[in-house]
Amino acid sequence: MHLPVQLTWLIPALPAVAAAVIAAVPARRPGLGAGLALAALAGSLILALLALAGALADPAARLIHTFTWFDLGHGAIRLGWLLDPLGTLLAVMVATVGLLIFTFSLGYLRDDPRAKQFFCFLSLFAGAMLGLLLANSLLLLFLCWELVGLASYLLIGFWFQRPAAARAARKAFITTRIGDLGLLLGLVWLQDATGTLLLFDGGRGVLETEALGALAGASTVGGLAVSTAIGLLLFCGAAGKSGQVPLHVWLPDAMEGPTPVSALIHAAPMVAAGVFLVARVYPLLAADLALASVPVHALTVVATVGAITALFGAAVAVAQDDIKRVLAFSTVSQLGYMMLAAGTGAWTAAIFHLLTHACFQALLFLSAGSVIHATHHEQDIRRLGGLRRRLPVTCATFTIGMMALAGVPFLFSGFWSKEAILHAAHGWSVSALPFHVALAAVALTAFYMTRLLAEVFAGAPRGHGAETAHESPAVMTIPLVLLAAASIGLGFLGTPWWPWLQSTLDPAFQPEPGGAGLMAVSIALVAAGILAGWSRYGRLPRTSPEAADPLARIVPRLHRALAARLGCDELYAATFGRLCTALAAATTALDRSVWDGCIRLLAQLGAYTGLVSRETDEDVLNSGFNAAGDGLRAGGRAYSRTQTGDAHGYVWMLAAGFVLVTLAVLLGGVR
Amino acid sequence: MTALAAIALLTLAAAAIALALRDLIHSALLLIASWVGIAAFYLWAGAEFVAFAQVLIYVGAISMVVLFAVLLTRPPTGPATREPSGRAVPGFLAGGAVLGLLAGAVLSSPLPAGTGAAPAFGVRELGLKLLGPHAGALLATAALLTVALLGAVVLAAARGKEDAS
Amino acid sequence: MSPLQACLLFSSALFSLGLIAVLVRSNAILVLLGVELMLNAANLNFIAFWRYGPAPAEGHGVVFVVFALAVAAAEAAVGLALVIALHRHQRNVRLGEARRLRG
Amino acid sequence: MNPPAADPLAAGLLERLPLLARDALTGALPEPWRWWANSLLAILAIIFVFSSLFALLTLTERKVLARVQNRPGPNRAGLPLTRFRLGGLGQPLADGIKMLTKEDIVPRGADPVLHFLAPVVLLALSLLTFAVIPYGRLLVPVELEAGVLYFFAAGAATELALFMAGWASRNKYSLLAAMRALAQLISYELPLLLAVVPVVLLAGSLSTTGIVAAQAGWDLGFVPRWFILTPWGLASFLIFLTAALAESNRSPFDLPEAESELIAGHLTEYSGFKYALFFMAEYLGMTALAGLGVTLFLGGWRAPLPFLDFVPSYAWFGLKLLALLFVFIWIRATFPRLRIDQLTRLAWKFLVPLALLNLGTAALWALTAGWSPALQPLRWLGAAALVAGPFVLLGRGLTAGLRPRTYRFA
Repeated sequence: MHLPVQLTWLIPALPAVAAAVIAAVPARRPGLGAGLALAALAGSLILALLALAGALADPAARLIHTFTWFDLGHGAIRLGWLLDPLGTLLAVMVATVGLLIFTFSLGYLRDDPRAKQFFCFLSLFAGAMLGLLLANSLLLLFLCWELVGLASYLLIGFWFQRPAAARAARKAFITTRIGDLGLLLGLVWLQDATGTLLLFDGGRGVLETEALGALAGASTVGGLAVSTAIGLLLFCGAAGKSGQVPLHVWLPDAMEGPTPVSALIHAAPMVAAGVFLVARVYPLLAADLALASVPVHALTVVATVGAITALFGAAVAVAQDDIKRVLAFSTVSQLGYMMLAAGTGAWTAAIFHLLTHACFQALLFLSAGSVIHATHHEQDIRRLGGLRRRLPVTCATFTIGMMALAGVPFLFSGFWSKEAILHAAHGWSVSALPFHVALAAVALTAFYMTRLLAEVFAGAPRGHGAETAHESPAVMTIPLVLLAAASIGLGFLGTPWWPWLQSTLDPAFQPEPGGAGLMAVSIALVAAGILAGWSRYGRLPRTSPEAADPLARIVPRLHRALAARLGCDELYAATFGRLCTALAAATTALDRSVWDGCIRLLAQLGAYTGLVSRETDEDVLNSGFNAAGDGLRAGGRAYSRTQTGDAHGYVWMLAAGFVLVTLAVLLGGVR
Repeated sequence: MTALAAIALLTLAAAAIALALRDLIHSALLLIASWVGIAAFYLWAGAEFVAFAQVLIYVGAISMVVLFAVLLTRPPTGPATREPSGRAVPGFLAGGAVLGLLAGAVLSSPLPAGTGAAPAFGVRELGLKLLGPHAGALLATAALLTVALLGAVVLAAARGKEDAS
Repeated sequence: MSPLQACLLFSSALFSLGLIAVLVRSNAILVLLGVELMLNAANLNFIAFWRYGPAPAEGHGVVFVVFALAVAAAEAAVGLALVIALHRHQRNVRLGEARRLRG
Repeated sequence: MNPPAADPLAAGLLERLPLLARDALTGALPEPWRWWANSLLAILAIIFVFSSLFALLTLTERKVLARVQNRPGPNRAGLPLTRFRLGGLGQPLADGIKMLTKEDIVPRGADPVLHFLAPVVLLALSLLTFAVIPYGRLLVPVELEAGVLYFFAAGAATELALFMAGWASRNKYSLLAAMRALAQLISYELPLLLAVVPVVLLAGSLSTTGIVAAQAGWDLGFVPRWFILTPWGLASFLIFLTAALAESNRSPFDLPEAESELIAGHLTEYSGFKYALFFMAEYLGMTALAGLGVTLFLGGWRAPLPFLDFVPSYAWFGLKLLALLFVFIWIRATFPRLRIDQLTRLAWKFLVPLALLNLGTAALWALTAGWSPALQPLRWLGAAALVAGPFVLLGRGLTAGLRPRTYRFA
């Protein structure tokens, strides 16, 4: 049984409608809202599974359904749905992980009075995300993209009474908007260049040969191919959403939201949107590969940005003390990996890593959430410790997640997807640098994850929260266990010996031989990272919250720089922020002096005119009116004297009038 | 004609005496008698429904309201003060002038000469007229009556500060 | 003298009586009754013209009188309520003393 | 009398008997005189018949009340100057002689003219109402197109007589009673009229004979088509009965002459023959209202079953009238008197809304007259629900919050 493509709209519509309904249900019945959200998302999951089955039945065939949104002067704006393995696979992933996160939220937000709104926002987020994945039109995709941004803004700022949360929400919104500006410009240019925004339209879509050839053939400023320019603009949006380096600053701050939101945003759905966009428009990005004379290829930029992000995230994560912040930077790092993979041509590897990363990162975040929930919102790893006995289930699942993220060989999914990416980077013809950067990041990842695990679970409790911790309820641990299982199992979908996923996503995929040596290198690096981490943090657990970090003792200056996240925020504040302030000041000055002066001059003129007019009025015109008014008043006073208030008098007047009128009629000869 | 003369004479006499009497109750009762006379005139003219309606409304309803008003507004002590007679002569003069004018007009005007036969306009025809061409006016009258009823209640029931008794 | 003229004279006399009452009497109730009498005189005219008019089958006069009766009832109710209100304000119902509306 | 349009010869001999008797008396007179004589005869007949009925009614009332109160009642006076007592049948005669021979007292401060006029006007108006009631198939004193309106116009004027009586007596109890009577009569005039309007609506006529004609015929071959046998008709009849009790100052609505509160109300300063006239007018008014009720709701002079048609119609009318009068007496013997606030509340909060709703029900009934026989049960059920529902709801509202009164200091 397959989902007819005409009914694709149901998948995003179910959660979206649920969001609307939840907004309307009374706030004192949060259970109702949560149940609605869960039911709607479960329905979406079932439909997405059906759609996936339909897409997998013939991976090469793209099921599309387009419809007219509205008619415009020169033609109709058409939107559409697309069912292909890429979109449906991710839709299943989003729905599954989302369902688990929803379930987890049931326990996490049980006591929150605004839980209803939370589930409303979650449903809106899920609906928008699903729509984004299944759209066959860049315009529809953009609409959903912005809805996702709105929902993430609402979710990050869910605890808006905390100034930090409100600030983080604003930051996330504005930072991603910068990327979205590029995306929007790219869309406009694309529409202008090709006349359509449909991805696939029976040969006329923007991702099909005809349009791609035209785009790659034309050139624009600086010798760039049009396709390169548009691709880079689109990549701006992807970078903003996926937290690539210049625009990554919002991602760690988004930790201020409730932990399920962190999981939702960082692990699976939202940040995946950027990678998904790159994968989706990969043909466009890759259109200029055949051109030799262009200054830069779009994919080279993508790969470079990805490599920088991967290393940056891993390095900064080493020195963070907030459990969620460590995980956030690990997300940044992993997203860098994915971009690197896409940039080096292995977008299937990127999606593979996206899937596995979604599972283990969600697992890590939710486990962290479980820890935070159990320790009464203690997030500082220096105050945690010794939780392995108090939270056995969480400890086990967190360890599995950590191993998957670190790339512990063979059993864990992260290993295989990371291997695929390294393989692709190794084989990239343009430069070997990204490959080496990625290898360094692998070691760093193993190191900081070992540190995190040791700090949180090993040793003795170092704070009140950790001392009184107790395991979370089943509604929270069951999703953890399920995610842990997925973190292990998903990796076997894309091993070098059986690359099912890759060949499903890309029918032209050909596995490259000779990965064994590379695999050995990466295993060695992982082992080194873990050993280093264990020797520094696990062997001699921290004893008090105030004790200095071992790394800080060795390389204090580097540690300080890393802890300050290499000063990105400060840099932005010093540059862009200062620039904006200066611009605003300049504008104000302009306003005050120049424009105000003009307006004051005009006002003076007006006042003079008014003065002259008043003089004319009072001396010339008014005298006549005054005379008339005096006359009226006198007349009125005279007439009011006849109003004696005596009813009889009135009747007398009536009678007299009657007699007069009758006489007039009789004598006047009105016959 | 004799019947008409008798009716007119009785009615006018009742009205004239009513307006001359000092006792308000007697005046009111005599006026009611003159209303009955008018009803008799209607009956004589063949307007049966209007005649009974006149009795029902004037004798049955308005007279009650008048009598109530008289009883409620009686001066607290002693007989009614004398009418100021200064207005009497001009009043009668004016009334006479109006009567003269009207009579002159009636007698000098060319009046339509009807058949004189009793018109075939019974209750059924009246009902059809009322609910047919005049349905709007009927509704308006109903609204007017309702408003008047409410207004009368409000006016008569309003209790000001000065009403201490 | 035709019957119509007789009827009209009758109504004229009634009207004049009502007018005299309104002009001469100072008691508000009697003034009101005088007005009622004038109204009745008008009704009388309607019936007379209906009876001896050109189209008695149309029944305009009767219909008019029916409406006039309803309006008269309303008028009497409101008028007498006013009289009672007047009595409450000045302890008597002499019209000549009700001069608060003096301009 | 003016014979109705029906062919007198078609009726039986018994049916035509009154007309034959009249013609035997006046047949010899020339035409214009004969009309006058016939009218006079009818007036005399009405006065005679209903005066006798009044006399008998007073006796019946006393006897019935006595029976209800488990005592014999008047049983002494019989045929005068003989030993035949006839179960007290002579009591009315004795009463009449007593009344006529009593001194006629007029209080010093009273208004003598009005004091005299009040009972006369009252009796005259009461007698006037009898003119339009069809007593039999051929016995209609005056056929008026607006007969029902005439009845109420004449009835409305009785209030005036009551007021005159109360005012002219120059007695505070009398005046208070007159005011009470006016309030009561005006209050109950409305439900009385509103109860009649549905009948007029369904019969399509304001004339009493027309209304009786509208109740002709039989349902299922034997059920008479009287208006009381329809849901709205029953409701109308009950409202009419209640309002009629109040209009005729009968117990339980006899506040204007409540002996325990107002001595005897407007009758306080009356004695002798004037008192007798009041008494008579009251009973005549009650009888007239009962006659109107018979005409409007109980099919008038019509026989209750088809095969009983051979009995003269005026006999049926008389039987129904007596039955209704008996109900009046029965009610007087059963119910205690209402307080003035209960009285007005009953009228304005219960009877008037109910009558208005009933008017709507009747309108629906008229609109659904064309329904097929299969739908008739539905029509009946719907109308019954429309009648019973408001009755229950309004009744509940009327009695809400009312408990038996407890007198702390009594």
